[in-house]
Amino acid sequence: MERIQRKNKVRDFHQAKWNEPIIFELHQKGERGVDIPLSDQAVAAEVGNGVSAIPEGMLRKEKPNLPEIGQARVLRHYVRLSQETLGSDFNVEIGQGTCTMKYIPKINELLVRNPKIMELHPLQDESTVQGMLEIIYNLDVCMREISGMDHFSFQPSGGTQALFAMASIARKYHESRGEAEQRNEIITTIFSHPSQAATAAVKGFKVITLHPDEEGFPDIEKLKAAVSERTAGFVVANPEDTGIYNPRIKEFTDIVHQAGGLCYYDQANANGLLGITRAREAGFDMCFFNLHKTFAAPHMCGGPATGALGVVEELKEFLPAPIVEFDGEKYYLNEDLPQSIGKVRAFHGVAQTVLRSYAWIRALGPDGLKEVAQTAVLNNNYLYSKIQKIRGASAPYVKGQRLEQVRYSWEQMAQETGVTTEDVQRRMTDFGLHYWTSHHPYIVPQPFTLEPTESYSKADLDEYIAALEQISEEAYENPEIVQDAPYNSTIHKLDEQDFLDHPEKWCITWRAYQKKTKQPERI
Amino acid sequence: MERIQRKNKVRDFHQAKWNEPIIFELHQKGERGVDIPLSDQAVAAEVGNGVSAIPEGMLRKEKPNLPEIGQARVLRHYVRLSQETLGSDFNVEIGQGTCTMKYIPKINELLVRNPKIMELHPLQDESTVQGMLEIIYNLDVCMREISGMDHFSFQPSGGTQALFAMASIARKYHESRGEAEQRNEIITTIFSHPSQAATAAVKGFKVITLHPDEEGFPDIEKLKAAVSERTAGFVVANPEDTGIYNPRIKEFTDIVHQAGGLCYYDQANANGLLGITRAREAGFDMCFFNLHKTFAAPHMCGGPATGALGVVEELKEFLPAPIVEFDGEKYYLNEDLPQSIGKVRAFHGVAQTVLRSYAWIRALGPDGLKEVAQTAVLNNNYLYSKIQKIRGASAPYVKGQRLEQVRYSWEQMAQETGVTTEDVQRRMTDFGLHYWTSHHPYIVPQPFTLEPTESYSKADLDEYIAALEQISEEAYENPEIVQDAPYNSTIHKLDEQDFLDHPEKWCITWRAYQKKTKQPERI
Amino acid sequence: MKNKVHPYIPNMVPEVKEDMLKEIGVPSVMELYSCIPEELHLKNEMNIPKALTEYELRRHIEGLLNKNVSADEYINFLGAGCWQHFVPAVCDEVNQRSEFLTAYAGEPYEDHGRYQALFEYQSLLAELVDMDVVNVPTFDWGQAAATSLRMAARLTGRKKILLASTVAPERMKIIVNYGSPELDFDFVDFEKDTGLLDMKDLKAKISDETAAIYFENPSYLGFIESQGAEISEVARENEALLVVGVDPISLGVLAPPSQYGADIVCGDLQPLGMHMNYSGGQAGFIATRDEEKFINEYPSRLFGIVPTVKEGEYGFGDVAYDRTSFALREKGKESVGTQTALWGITAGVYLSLLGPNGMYELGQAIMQNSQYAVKQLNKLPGVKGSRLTSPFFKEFIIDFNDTGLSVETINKKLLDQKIFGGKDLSKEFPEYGQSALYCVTEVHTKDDIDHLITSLQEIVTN
Amino acid sequence: MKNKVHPYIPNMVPEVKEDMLKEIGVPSVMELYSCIPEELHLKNEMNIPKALTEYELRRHIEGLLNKNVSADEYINFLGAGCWQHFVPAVCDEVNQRSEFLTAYAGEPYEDHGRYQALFEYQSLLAELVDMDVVNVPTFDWGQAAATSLRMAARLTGRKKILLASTVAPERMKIIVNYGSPELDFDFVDFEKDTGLLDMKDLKAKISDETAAIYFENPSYLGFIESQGAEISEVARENEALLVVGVDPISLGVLAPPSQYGADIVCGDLQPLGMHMNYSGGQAGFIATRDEEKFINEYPSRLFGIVPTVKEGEYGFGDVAYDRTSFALREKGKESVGTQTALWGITAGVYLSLLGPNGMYELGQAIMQNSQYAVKQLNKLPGVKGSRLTSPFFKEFIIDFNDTGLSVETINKKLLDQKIFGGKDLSKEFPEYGQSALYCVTEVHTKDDIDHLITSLQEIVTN
Ligand SMILES: Cc1ncc(COP(=O)(O)O)c(C=O)c1O
Ligand SMILES: Cc1ncc(COP(=O)(O)O)c(C=O)c1O
Repeated sequence: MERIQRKNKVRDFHQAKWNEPIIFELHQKGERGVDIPLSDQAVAAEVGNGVSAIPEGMLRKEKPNLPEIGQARVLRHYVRLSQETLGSDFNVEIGQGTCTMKYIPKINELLVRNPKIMELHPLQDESTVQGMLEIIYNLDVCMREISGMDHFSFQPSGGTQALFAMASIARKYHESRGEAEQRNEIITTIFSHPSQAATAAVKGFKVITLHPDEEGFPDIEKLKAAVSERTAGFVVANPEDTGIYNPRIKEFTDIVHQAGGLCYYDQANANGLLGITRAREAGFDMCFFNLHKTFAAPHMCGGPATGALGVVEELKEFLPAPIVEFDGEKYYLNEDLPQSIGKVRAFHGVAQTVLRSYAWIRALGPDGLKEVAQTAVLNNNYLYSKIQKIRGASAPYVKGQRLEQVRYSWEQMAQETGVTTEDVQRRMTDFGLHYWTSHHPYIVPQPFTLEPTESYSKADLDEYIAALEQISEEAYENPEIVQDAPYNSTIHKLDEQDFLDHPEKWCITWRAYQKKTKQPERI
Repeated sequence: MERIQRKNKVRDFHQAKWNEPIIFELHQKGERGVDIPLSDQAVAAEVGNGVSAIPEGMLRKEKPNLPEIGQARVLRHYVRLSQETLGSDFNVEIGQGTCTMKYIPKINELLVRNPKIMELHPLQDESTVQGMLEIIYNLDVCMREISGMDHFSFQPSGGTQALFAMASIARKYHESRGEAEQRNEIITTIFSHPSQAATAAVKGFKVITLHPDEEGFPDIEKLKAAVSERTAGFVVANPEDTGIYNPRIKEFTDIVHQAGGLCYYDQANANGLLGITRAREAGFDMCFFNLHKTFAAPHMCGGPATGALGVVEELKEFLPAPIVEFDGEKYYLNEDLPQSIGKVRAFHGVAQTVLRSYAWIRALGPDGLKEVAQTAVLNNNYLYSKIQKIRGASAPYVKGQRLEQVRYSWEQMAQETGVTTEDVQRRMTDFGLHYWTSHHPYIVPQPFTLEPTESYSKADLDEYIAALEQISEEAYENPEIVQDAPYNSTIHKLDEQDFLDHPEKWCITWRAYQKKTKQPERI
Repeated sequence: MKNKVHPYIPNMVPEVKEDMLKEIGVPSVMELYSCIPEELHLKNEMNIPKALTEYELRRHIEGLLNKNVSADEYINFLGAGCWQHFVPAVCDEVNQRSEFLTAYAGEPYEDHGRYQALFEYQSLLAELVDMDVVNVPTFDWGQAAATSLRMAARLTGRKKILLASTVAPERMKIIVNYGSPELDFDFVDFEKDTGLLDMKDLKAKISDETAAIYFENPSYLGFIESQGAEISEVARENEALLVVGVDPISLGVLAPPSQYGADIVCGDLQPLGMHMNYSGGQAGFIATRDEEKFINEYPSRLFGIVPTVKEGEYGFGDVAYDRTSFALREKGKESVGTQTALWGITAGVYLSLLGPNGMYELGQAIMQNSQYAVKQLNKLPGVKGSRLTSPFFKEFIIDFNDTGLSVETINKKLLDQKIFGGKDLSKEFPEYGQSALYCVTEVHTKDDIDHLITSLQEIVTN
Repeated sequence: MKNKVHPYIPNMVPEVKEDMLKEIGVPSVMELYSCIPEELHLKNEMNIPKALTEYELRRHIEGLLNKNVSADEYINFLGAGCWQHFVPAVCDEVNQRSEFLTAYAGEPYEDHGRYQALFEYQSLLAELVDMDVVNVPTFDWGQAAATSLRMAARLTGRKKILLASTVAPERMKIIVNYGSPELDFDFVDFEKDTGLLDMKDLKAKISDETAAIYFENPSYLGFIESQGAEISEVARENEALLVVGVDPISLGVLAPPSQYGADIVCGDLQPLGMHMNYSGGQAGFIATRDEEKFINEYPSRLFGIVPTVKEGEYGFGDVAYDRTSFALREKGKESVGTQTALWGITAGVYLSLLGPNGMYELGQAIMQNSQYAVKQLNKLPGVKGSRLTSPFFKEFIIDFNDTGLSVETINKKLLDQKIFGGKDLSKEFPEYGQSALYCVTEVHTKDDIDHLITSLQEIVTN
């Protein structure tokens, strides 16, 4: 036997490609995917056909134009589509900086499939959900330790909703002090997540966006200039998207407080900070954590999720109700929050996520959480060091000082070769890797943001780096390779033209596509 | 928007390709995949380190040379390998004739993941497993109806083991009549599964194999010539691998009975017969069904599985013990089978399979089971009709008369183009389809056996046919395309040389490979 | 065992750390934190229990969960915004596939499957609601309704919203919170005996400042609002938009709001294949006509189909991305982020499985079962099976006033019979006194309902 | 509803059937059955209950399962061939992946992943047992032992097998059934107080007709057979082969039999990541040296690594396929068919997760816990915590003779305490009277053991 030589630096990869039709094309009249439980014959005998009770005009005349497909074919379609989706279980998912893609422990998935959570109704008597309430309460207690806040609500079902809830609290808070009209500005920074600005605007605030100084730090002078008696609040991530930690953060929050504003902290991604530093000491009144980021709940193609919202004692009564409390004997739902903003989401939020994050914290313990942070920062700085050595790549702003992520730039490579960050993005998929550019606006030109988290080994990081190196080489030697990518992905380069931006061309549903391409609409 | 033209007759497919290293190559000293629960400190305080109790010479000196890998990486490795495996959930799995690949209902998988079966110990007190015993008993009762037999054992964990159990019963039966020495021959047919012959031989029988007549029917004259006072039994499938049903089967079993032999029926695959015709009426004393074939238990890469073994009343006492019985109040394990062959497998066999098949039967009911059979036969005959029209393909033997599968031949194509059935096999994977040649020996030259079962729609069958047509065209136009295939599979054509058949070259484990390629053995 | 490498953190291996620190050029990891001022460093260890191994964790969490009683152990008649329906096993199989479970925001290339599945979801739900555009799911019905109303306000340039007073109180809170301070809400009365919108009051309150009218159908109180066309007429006369919230599982038998004039339809996907999950199954949808002005007001992602450079390939991408807050921050339409995509995929699987006939049969079975329950309830002394006289879909108000018992008492006693009684309405709708909102669906067998009846019989006659 | 199309049978659609019949050229499906003689056609409908919908099925089956009490609800001390161990969630995730679940006998191309996973399983187990060849798994330990002994007989050309009398009685039945009539079995005595093989008896019984000696380590009765090297010596002197059965989970701490002279090692994979499944978790393995003569006697499939035509690709295929019954029918080595491949893959995942240190710690935790249990048991009046004086691994015989109670009585009372007591040995090993085989592993917490002790205390003192 001769040894099989494996010399590839990058992975010899091809993604599953099934070229599946659209589900409507699988229609065969008469097939059935599942039988539903019909009423007992005795029931039908009592009440007749049931639908005859529907008032005039409210009966659906034609059945919905859904496809009819046997069960096996439906399943086959969707499992094939699943293989065409690069879940983080499958790849070295460090190319989605700010999203804190980490290992999703399988034990947690097993736990949330327990019918004793899956089949709970949110209005069940408290006596029948003591276990669930205890889990929620326990997570609250852990979160308090991690943040220094005094109370948590798990109702917000994502970071954006948590930001919205915090903006709502800010408004309500100022309302309670009779300053609602006057305090109508929220200050944020350009390297903070777009939802900070967007949710403030939804809540009717004027948004003031601070740009960084030359080194990439939030500019304290600009903050000073921005605050006033109109300041309702200040919201910021720290580190911001750049990965740069603002060491003067306490001064920032002091300035805002002096101006009468509230400070709320976007800790969606707190992965580099667990056990290291907390919202409270930095002077924040509120913060939130994305359980689907830092706390290892899966991203699920984009939710359901949880933005765990913590506040200091003084703001407790503003939280969306109910919150879970413990009276020494039993856990209960406290609806009695006199200044509550009301609700942001139905009932209690996403209980599965709460369970998963609680399980994750218990699997790590206090030491483990700190190791998470430290290793995330170690991994990030290793990558940072390596990537700056790649031809055409750079990391703008101050040297060093990066915690858990870095915003990089291909500006030089783009200028020298014409290969853009979007080209690199497509090419990366040829190696089985995901790569995200960055949030808009592209203040850093040709940006990409990497965040390796604690979940990836050095070998994993090296594989990712090798792919970037190879692409840089290709860009300098034969840019078309990169520009025409991908080749090994499920599909080839989109032929976008204006199909996505022109009202006569976009097709957001199959029926719209059928109409616009002049096909019969009913299957 | 212009309509996207999809003209491919065959699927534009590529299988997932991850090019994963061997698991040992992922070793990083110090990493851990999982922490196991250590003993309580109080326990350790009581008993010390535990392993010091191991007697001299029995302590392992060096830890096993297993790799050390973090949990995420282990998972990633195996889920990637899973995507490189074409499970029947993913394809039109009709190319594995005789294996009865059918839809595996997801509800059944959900049911077997219930801890109330997963976490049962086989020796639990009967009072604590009444539900499990009832399921086993209920399946027994259904099987009796389907076969006409009187008792079933679910201990055999595969068709081969059921065949072995039946050979064991045949021996024990003749032993009980003092004829064990004399009756030492088992008669089978060449188109029956190899395990029929093989298990008879394991049980010490001489095997007599009948070849078919010109039309492909088992030859009754040959049977008459074969039976004698040495005949212990006759085992056969009907239909055999060819899909041809032997209409004179009752005459066959009569002949064997007259000679004093037992008749046992290989109904591994009874898919075309459910509710149509039964073992009892055809004169058999025993039969078995592969629950993992006809009764929709998944194949699991090749087991665990169940060969459900049924016997007529007179043979009950020979069954492997225990069997489940019902005393009108409770279910119990009957160990009292005085002539029992003993055991073929630990405890009670594979309980999950029993549950799955019971659930499947209950999901279909008597009408549904009959529809299964009829549709399987319809699908097969449709395929049969279509395939005979493909250039170079044929279906040897009598016209028509095929039930659930057909053995076809590419003899003509091979002669005319040099493209063999193995070439076709590899090429089929390029279209996301699996294709099996056939059991050895290749009595039908260049064989392939297709069995479409009831699970596949006409559209599915047409897709499979189109792929065969395309390959036939390629073979006639450009045979290398077929011969050098695959191209879209996870890997390319094996470079077998004699790597698999030469003792100095074969490597059955990584450590053997390391040795034979002169690498360090310990990681 | 401070230094044992954790299974989730491979690079805790000291030698590897060493190597990496060398590459970085710092002596220790804590050095990398030097940017954080000393006074902000947490001095104490967090007061969180020590790490558990996987097995210990499993026992711990299962021990907690075992303190719960689930709706498949007891018979559950709670609905009120979260409903127990049959979930086909294929739905769970698909949404538990680890590819879908762990994917996030990949591109049209490596996440082609996710894009296609969500495009198909949009397309399937579009058929159910009979509209041409559906968004990638949002948080839940309440938030979807709020966004629909904000869209209406932007579309009309008006700020006043008329809400039916029968809108679910919980959703009302979400709507008001999401709507304020931008929108002004006013509430339209309803007829106490039917639940139907008070058309007189509506006409009195609507004006040329009204952006939209919003009601729900089937309503929170279960009845079917039969005046859809008239309400729509009133809206049209005032150039206001009609926004209707709907339980999509009713649409196999009930007319979709688009067919009686709704401009925007919203609702919750939870019934379409999601387990209740103590409210973790909620997901909102919004549907409109395929008109540029509507599309431009969606805050959500909208996936569209496009060709690729290779003939025969379907590709997908974001339609009109530049309207979103991802593109424009506070200048985008409202906000977007992680929402409930996996439930959208699941709802697509559900609709693919049920098809037109399944949806019809399901609607029928629900109506038969719930009508049967009411009929039996009416036989109980002092119990009015349905307080409202209008036809209902799966929910209805049981009026216990004449039994002299409070809903609270009744529910406590039902619990002893392993029944979760309906939601106590006495706080939310005091006009109905001691009444409760019950939900009966296809999951209830005749035996289940009969058990409720017998138990109530016992309770009200003792 | 005879004609409703079943979700599992797409081609029940009448129009499709019609079309297909036309292609075939017959008027009806039953025509295709004309080859079956009329008298063999089943005349009556099968007496099987009518079809259930998925939801009804789920309630039916779950209703049945709810009559069971599982070993994670009670505390379980049963072992005796099926053992409760910690199963990492990743094992379940991998073996529930629908690709692995539904694959069967594909080729090295489309099933590359299956081949690689099984090759890796072989390789990982090879390290654990310290041998160079391991097969694709067979049915279970008993059958693997039987095959190992048949291999030994073919290798030596002899027919006599010497079995330790402590071999598990259940396995003995399998071995004897699989072995007869080809092999002759004889049984070697054991020392009653230690369980160890009676070397004198062994020497008396062995001869130049002996093909193999077989014993198990740790034995069925739990003790560690410490005379491995001596037994091996005796085998060698008589040119017989030594076959040893082993519980692989012990091999993190116990020496693998190859290291004390075993020629063939076999055992059960169930402890390595398989749930008990009422005995559905069993899977057998066989391991040998990499010698042609051994390989040629395996009936099982053996996957080997090979290059492909593309540089850098690993490929896999069947080694020496021509020895199998697939290739040669009755002339092949014994028989092969569907066995337990998925459990092989799972065991590979398990070993990859635990690694060398996990396997060591696991062995240690088991030994500590079981020693602790024995120590506490010894304190109970009339109870001998371990009847045997030899060291044991995870199982041990509790001797209740002096309590005056039967094991049956004790176990019934333990059941009231939510404990599954150990296996009653009074029938299988009457020499030990009222004794029971208990199993303690890493799944037992100190509390679990203490609960056993307290409960037994109660039982034996009342
Ligand atoms: C820093 C930061 N803030 C806010 C968000 C928004 O969170 P979500 O996507 O859950 O709405 C994210 C995630 O993208 C984030 O990284
Ligand atoms: C007709 C027939 N008999 C026997 C067998 C053997 O069954 P198993 O693979 O379960 O051992 C099979 C399956 O391959 C078969 O199709």
